[in-house]
Amino acid sequence: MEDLTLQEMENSPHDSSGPSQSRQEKTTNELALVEAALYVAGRPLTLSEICSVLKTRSKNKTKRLVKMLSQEYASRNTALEILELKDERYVLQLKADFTPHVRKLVKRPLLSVGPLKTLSYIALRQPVSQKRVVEVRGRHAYGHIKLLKEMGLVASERKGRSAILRTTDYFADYFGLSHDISIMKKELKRILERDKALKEADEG
Amino acid sequence: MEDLTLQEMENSPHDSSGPSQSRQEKTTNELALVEAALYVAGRPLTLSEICSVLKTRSKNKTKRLVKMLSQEYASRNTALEILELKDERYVLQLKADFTPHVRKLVKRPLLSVGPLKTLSYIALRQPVSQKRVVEVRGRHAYGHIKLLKEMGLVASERKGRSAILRTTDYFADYFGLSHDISIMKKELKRILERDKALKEADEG
Amino acid sequence: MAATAKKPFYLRPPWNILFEFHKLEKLTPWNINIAYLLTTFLEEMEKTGQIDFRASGVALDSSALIYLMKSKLLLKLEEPPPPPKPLQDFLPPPLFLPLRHELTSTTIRHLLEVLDDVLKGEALHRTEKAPAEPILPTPSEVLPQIDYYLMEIELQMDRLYKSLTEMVKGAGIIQFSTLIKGIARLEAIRTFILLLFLAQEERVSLWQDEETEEIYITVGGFDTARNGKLTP
Repeated sequence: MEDLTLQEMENSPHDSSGPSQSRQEKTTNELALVEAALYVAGRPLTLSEICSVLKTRSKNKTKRLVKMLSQEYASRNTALEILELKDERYVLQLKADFTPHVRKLVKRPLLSVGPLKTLSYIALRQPVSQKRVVEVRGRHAYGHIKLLKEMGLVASERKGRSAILRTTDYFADYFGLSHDISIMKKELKRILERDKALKEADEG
Repeated sequence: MEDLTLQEMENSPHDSSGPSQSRQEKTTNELALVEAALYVAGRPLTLSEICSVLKTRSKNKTKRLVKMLSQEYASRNTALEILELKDERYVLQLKADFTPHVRKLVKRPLLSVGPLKTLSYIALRQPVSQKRVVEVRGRHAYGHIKLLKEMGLVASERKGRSAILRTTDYFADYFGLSHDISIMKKELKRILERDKALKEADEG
Repeated sequence: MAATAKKPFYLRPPWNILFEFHKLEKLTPWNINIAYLLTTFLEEMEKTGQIDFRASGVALDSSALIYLMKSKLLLKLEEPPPPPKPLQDFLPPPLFLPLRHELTSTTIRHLLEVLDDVLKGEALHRTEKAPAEPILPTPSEVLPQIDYYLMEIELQMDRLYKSLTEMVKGAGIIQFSTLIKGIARLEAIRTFILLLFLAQEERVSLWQDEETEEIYITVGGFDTARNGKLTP
């Protein structure tokens, strides 16, 4: 229904057959909006997030646009690709083959050391109370937690009088970890132990 | 030598003088490498930086490739643009028109409107005393100035008992503006007018 | 003179302020000492023997109203003073920085490298206990000097109910004045409160004669008024 209305809207109100030029222009603009969203987010976006940028409620329409854009990217043979992840999430990213060639240009860390420490603690101990994080990390952790929440890496939920912290799907996506917290924690511990063993072997 | 080969390829794809298919493939790959470099850097890259990614010493070749890519972007009517800044530097960024629509998706701690207004005031009135900025923008401007200095967008120098503020070269580079303050101010006015018009169009 | 003498004490100053709302509006709430008014009101009531629960209710309601007026005033006073007017100058619109995607260099390895450090810090603190239920302070901390009588209200209610059952045997009904005959004023008030609790649980029914102001008590859901016996 909504699609229909939208299509009607796209057509000139004066002409029922519709000047295809303006329709095409509108689609071009919508594709560019999807591209803009994926580009600046730099992370997988859900269909609803893209819908909100397009100011539409039609998930079908949005899905169609993302697929069109994704095909366009594929046909251009560019360094970038638009992938569909599970749960109808989409990401614009550099094709893996190109990473080694341009890695040296990447200089900015995601976070400075302080907030990164706080993040790593939350990741390993989640779900963990804010109070506990502050106990272990010190009072400056309040600022870190605020930043981590603003960046969408950590989410908090109130439980009685305390806030319980956990990492977000964005965090998992960024580090390539499982969205399932118990699996994620196991993955983290495994890497941690392997690193430790490697380090000891190196030192021994 | 290398430049010549490339030109031949571009001008006469059907020319039987060489295996044009593989040459074209090479160019496509090189264009993708430039794109990859600009995409991951998120900042203006110098010609030499792009050269190093392409593993070539020929600045002319690199320049031509960047220009080709930039034209391709322009012709595609995308949300992204590749701009040439001063001193042969190039940047890939979102076209300003799209900013208002996708700002909310950016997870990096961006400057909020308050500090951006203070930045805008400093940029247009520079060199300007900190006292004056606080008088005009209110006491919260102290925090803004601290933040802008931390981000390297604004620098201050002491002059007697007051601090004089001005924007940095990094600021000029970020926006692709002239380092000459009087020229920069004219350019800024143009940008601000365009932003204003865009905002009005968006709200209207 | 004679008319004034008949008026209940609380319609005289200073207590009249609690019963004449139109006067309240003309006064500054800060000038009203609620604690003083209520204490003297109760003292006076005890002294004159004019125990009137409706008057007490109105007095309580008015005190709450005055308290509310004071709080509102307090909130008004707490509003920050308007900020000094900024200097007039052309204020350009915010300068939005161009949005550029930038790959960040932090990897999972970095995350785990710093974790080692953090875990050392954690060892200094004992492990987090399972989120325990908040420990509530004992009632004596929260409610100083609470009447032991009130703590045992259920017990008292049962006691009163038992004696009422005894008293209404035969007649099925008893007057409040009979019930409190010969007992101290405070005890009378407590008995009345217990009756209200019992009535709420529908263990007794209460009915007041509008003319004599006598309160009639029946035990159980037996509604005398509806049976026509005491219909006014």
